[in-house]
Amino acid sequence: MLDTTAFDLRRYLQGGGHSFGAWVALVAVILFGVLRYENFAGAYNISSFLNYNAMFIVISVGMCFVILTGGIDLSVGSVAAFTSVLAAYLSPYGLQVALPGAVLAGLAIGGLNALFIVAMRIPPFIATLATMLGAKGGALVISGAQTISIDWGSNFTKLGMENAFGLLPWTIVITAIVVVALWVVLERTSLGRTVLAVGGGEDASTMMGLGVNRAKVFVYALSGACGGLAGVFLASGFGAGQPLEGVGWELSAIASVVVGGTLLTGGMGSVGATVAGALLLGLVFNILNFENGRGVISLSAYWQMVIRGGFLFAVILLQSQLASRTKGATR
Amino acid sequence: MTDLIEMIGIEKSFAGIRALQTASLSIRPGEVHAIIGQNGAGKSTLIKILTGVYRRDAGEVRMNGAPLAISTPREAQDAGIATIYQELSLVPLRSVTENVVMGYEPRTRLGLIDWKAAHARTREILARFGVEIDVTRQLGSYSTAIQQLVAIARAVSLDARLVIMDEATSSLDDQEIATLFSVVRSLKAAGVAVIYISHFLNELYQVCDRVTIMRDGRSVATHEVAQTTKLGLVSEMLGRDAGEIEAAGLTALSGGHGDPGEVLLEARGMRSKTGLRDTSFSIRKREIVGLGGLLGSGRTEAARAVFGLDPLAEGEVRHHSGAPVDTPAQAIALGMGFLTEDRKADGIIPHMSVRENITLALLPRLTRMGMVDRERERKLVAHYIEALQIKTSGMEQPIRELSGGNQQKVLLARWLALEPEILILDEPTRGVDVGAKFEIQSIIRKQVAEGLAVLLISSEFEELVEGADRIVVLQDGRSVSELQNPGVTEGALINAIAHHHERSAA
Amino acid sequence: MTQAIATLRGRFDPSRHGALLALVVIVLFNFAVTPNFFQAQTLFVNISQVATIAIVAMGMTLVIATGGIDLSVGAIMALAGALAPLIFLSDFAAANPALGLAASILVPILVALCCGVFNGVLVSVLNVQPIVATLIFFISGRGFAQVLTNGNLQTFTNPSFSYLGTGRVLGLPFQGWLVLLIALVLFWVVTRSLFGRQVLAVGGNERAARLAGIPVHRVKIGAYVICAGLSGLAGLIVVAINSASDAARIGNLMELDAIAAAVVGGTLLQGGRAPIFGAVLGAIIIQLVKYTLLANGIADEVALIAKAGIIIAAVYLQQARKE
Amino acid sequence: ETPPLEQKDRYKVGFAQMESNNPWRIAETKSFHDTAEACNWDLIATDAAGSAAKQVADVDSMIAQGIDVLFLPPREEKPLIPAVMKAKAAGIPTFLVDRSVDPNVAQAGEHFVAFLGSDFIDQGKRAAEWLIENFEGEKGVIVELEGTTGSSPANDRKKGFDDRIAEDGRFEIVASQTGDFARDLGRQVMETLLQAHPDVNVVYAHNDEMAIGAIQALELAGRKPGEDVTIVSIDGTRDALQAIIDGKMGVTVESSPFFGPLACEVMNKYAAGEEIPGWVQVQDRIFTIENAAEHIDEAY
Ligand SMILES: Nc1ncnc2c1ncn2[C@@H]1O[C@H](COP(=O)(O)OP(=O)(O)OP(=O)(O)O)[C@@H](O)[C@H]1O
Ligand SMILES: Nc1ncnc2c1ncn2[C@@H]1O[C@H](COP(=O)(O)OP(=O)(O)OP(=O)(O)O)[C@@H](O)[C@H]1O
Ligand SMILES: [Mg+2]
Ligand SMILES: [Mg+2]
Repeated sequence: MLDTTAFDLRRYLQGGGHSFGAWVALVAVILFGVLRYENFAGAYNISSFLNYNAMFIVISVGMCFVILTGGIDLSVGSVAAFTSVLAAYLSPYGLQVALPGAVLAGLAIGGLNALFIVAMRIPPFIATLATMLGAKGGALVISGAQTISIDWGSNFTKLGMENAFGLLPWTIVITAIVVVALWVVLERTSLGRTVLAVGGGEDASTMMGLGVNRAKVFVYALSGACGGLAGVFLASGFGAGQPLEGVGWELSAIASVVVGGTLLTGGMGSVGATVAGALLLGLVFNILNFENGRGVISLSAYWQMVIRGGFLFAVILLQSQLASRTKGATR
Repeated sequence: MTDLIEMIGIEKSFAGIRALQTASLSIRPGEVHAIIGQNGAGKSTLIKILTGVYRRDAGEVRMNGAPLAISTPREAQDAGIATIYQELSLVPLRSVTENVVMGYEPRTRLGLIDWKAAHARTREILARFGVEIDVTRQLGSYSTAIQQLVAIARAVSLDARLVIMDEATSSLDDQEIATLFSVVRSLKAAGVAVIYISHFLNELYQVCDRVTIMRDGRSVATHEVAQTTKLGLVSEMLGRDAGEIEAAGLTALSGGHGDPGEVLLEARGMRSKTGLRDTSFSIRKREIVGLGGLLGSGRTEAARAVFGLDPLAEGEVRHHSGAPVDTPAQAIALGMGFLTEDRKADGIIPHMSVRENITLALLPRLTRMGMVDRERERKLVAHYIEALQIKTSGMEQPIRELSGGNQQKVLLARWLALEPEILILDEPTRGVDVGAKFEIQSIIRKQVAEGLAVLLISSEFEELVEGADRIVVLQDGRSVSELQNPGVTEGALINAIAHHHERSAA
Repeated sequence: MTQAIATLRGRFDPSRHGALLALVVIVLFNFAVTPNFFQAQTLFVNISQVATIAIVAMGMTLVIATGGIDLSVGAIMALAGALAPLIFLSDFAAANPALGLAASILVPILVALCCGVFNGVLVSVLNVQPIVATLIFFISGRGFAQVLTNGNLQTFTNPSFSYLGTGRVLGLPFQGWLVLLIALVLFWVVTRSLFGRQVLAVGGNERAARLAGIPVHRVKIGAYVICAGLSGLAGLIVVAINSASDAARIGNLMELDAIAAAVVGGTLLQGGRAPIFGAVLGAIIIQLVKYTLLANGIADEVALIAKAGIIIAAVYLQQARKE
Repeated sequence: ETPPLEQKDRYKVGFAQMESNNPWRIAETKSFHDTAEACNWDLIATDAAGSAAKQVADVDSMIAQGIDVLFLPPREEKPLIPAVMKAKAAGIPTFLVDRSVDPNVAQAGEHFVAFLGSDFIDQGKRAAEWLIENFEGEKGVIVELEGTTGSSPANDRKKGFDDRIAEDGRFEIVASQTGDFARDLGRQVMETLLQAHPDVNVVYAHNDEMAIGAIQALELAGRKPGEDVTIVSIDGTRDALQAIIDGKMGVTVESSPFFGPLACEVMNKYAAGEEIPGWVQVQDRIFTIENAAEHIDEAY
């Protein structure tokens, strides 16, 4: 019998999934980058890398919750685009208005998803596909199909372009807080455990008397809100409300979640490993840029796509190898 | 004294098919109340209406005399009704602890889940059932029996006024059933009422106070258990004359013990990751070989290995043809069949019709040039529905709509239709009513007489002792002894299991 | 014949009524509102445009029926579409036109089939979750196609190849007949053949299917291979209509259209059902929505919102009928 | 006040391309690669796959690698401002290529050295002017095929054309829909619009790819592009010039992707301390039946 009170690193990192592979690959890729490229581990690269990837980490974590219930949310990218436009419009009133405004808008779209899925029983894939189209259309309509300038005079730009306490960008600090909070929710609250149970067996969860619908509403609303936060990061860090952004973000979020070892069918997975997955996928771009900069071989954009696919393949293989060796330990 | 629960004139139809008509039930506080009835009589449906899984079409439910409005299982739990459903309703991907405490987790002062306390509580509750396992592991990694015990543990820990057990003992062995009964008695002593649904009539006499008999969606009678006879109950259940039933007898596996033929399959020194350490046995033509043992002794694992489902680390399975058995497809091609113990996970294809479920394994043989011969398929299916008396609205009804026992019959038909040489039956009569059990057993016996070889796994010692020609006793993944019929008694079997158990424990 | 119709009717899936209803509503709306809707040319335009979505959606339906999903269809279309002109524009094809033409159809489809094998092996043997397994090709497949063509647009004039996209048989576009043929064959496969039954069983309960001796790996690979092959064919059709192949664009966002068509047509995403004609119906609905919005001059951004609403409505209708 | 550039033998040059999904962009990237050799550049080329945010991140990774000069075709006017600002903060002179950034926030000579390129609005306007001059019918019924919804070339080319054409009473734009700058979509949209508006006799496409798609749609519907329908477009690709020679297309306004040599020249001047105008204008030619045959060999 295992002593569960002892600190078991592997189990801790896995959080109950098959997520060890993501951490192994992450460490390997970082080592590769540090050893191969000058300036890779420089402060500028680290902070700009994290600043850009904060958006993806946030939506990936939201996506993780959705996937844990066995659902999927294709609308996150469009939600981010929509809320970035909204945030840009609100930016003259300052961060204190624009941030909550955009997050609430994301929450509302997430709520709409929940309505379709829970009340109208539309499959998540289709419901969120529709909101993906709808939010994109909405973003174009309210922006008049233009990018919307933010107010450079207000404190709104501080979020995406300045460092907290002169150390790390504010986006990273906020992301870290969100990740830790959601980790606590998943691991230590009844709601979080219900999310996992719903993914593990919806009927069974109903019969166990768990709040299945509540959990579903929660995850879609959460994912929407995360999309909203990503939209704020986008507007504030990239200077404008951008109705055309967010294309394909849902797939990279899904990939991050899965690379993090979460089962797409739900019921098992971890927040921490999802972050690892998101970082890992982001690092591929970063490394490709550095590789091009070394000038030995110049990779065309097409080869880069091939390499990214191949990399995903490698991580997935590693994942499945490790998964077959570590038998799922949970709480 | 007012009844704790009163259900009057309950009606329920599914897509036009009547499941319940004028069913009623009354439960007194602190009594153990049995519900019995044939497969498909409506027992589970009645329970699910009480606990809010289904909505009733008509009728009335009262609790302590007041009308009870429950529309979700959660509300039932909040009203003090804890239920163990027939189809296990747990989350196999999550840990044992979570499955026990989910929804009622102990909290720290910060309002967060206190996992240490949760694990401790779970261990303590399970200890009452004699189960000592790693509660942090996934529930799904444990056997059906353990899962069933976990479900019971959860229900019992909910502080309910009424605990409902829908065929909760179907995968338990005698020892665990005894433990369960002591828990039931202590619940009763604490004033908790228990609804107990089971096809094992013997059990009723051990713990139940009253019994309600259901037939074709109706409650036909309620008696004090002490005033009934087993025969009387059966005749009311089946709606047939008692004398007629007496003449036929109740267990049909016995008989036979004839002259077995040549060895068809031999397992030698099997060892596997799944828990087999050194298991050997052989199966001969015209013979039923029983596998006996306690839960976790490796019976299911032995069957899986023989059928080519789990790879062997050591040892071998030798089919008389000399061909290897590495995959189920090969096993089936060699004339083997395997009726699994977990009907929901390993057996039925829920969306598919009864017809498609029956011919699933046989299909390649019904196919000519890639095309299924539907004429033959229908004839065959009609034959088996008739022969096994499967209660269905037609061969196109989706199997998920059938009652548990009838699903079991469909799965048996799936394998019988193959006209196999060797049939592995893992708990073949689990959840099957007395009448159907009799039918199933006699079908098996008949097939054996015609040359079929059977490997029988059953937690019901009676079935094993009366049915098997030979019983191989397993202990911790090892075959430790073999008992030869005729001459085996339940006592002798228990002795053999216990004897070795003590020796290995020492 | 009457028997065939009877079985068709018997097979008629009640959950498809929602989709049919949606179709009728859209057609009636068009009669009332869209200028020149009631014209043969409208029919031709729609048939030629719906063909690729319908073909891919049918393959997708099979994959979904096994409990999977295939995001790589668009990338496979691009790959096949990029290969074909490479072949018939080569020196070899210049020397042997007939052989070159045959090769330019067969080789791309063969390559597509190989992609399907890759997807299928990943999903079944290596047990990778379908969305991610096919995401690999989704990302890199188009890259391969662009590497092959160096990113260049390939334009050509080759009437016999273009027949795939522009030919007419009995006055109707060739690819429309192709859709009908494929639908009939797949319908037969799903309802009558061993393979079809096995696909549904694997999607319905994989563990049980394996225990019943069904070669689960082979069945899954088969479904992905068929889907990939059909995607390859769709890629060829796109190239043939345009007399040009642009690896960056062929089949863009096709995966979403195909999945939406399959689901609108009554496929359950959790597997176990494969309404082939439903998928065609779903594709037609999606095409008509597109047509209606365009022909009535609805701005792109508003059209997106309208499309969202229509998808929700169509699936909801179908859902409501099923209860 | 832009950061100075010291004169060196070799420069580490960053080129942050926005996307590689159309022939024009591919030709532009190729032009930079071809120039690198001649101009003594160590070129770092990235590809943002159509995302403005990724383009900023790409610029970031170039800054981290310590480039000397940045050439940036900003995908969007406003979202790329942070990239310009960051490069300036890192002491890297930036040249914008083919599109510019929001002049209200960032100015040439202040935040970036110069903008090299033409004017999308002007391109649309010139297409309109050609049409006004050369249209012979009584009434011009126009279908407009727009580029990617919300993208700046689509917005500008629409504005330039629509404003100018409105001044002539003969013309009416009966439908304007997006074809996403792609041939296949251009064809599908044209097929549909042709059904709804059979009286169309002018097609204005925001790029040549869509124009070619429209020609195919017209031919499939039995119409005669060039005769009963006049096609006007922008870019100057090889296929478009061929169509002009074949008489199927009226005009295409050049929008040259070959920025490499110009970039090299301007950069060297800047390093030498010469004054660079804020807008290094590129002279776009206009291709018609008169000159298409001469230029088809230079086209991409
Ligand atoms: N969801 C459903 N849809 C359609 N029919 C159903 C459904 N659930 C139950 N039935 C039908 O209702 C009848 C009663 O089923 P029920 O499960 O209550 O029987 P039971 O007495 O519990 O049988 P068993 O002893 O086999 O468990 C059966 O005929 C069954 O086919
Ligand atoms: N009472 C128990 N205490 C601890 N572990 C158990 C107990 N019962 C079963 N297990 C575990 O469950 C695993 C699976 O055994 P399983 O019950 O499937 O074997 P079996 O002999 O086929 O029993 P059955 O068919 O009656 O369920 C065993 O390897 C064992 O580790
Ligand atoms: Mg029951
Ligand atoms: Mg067992």
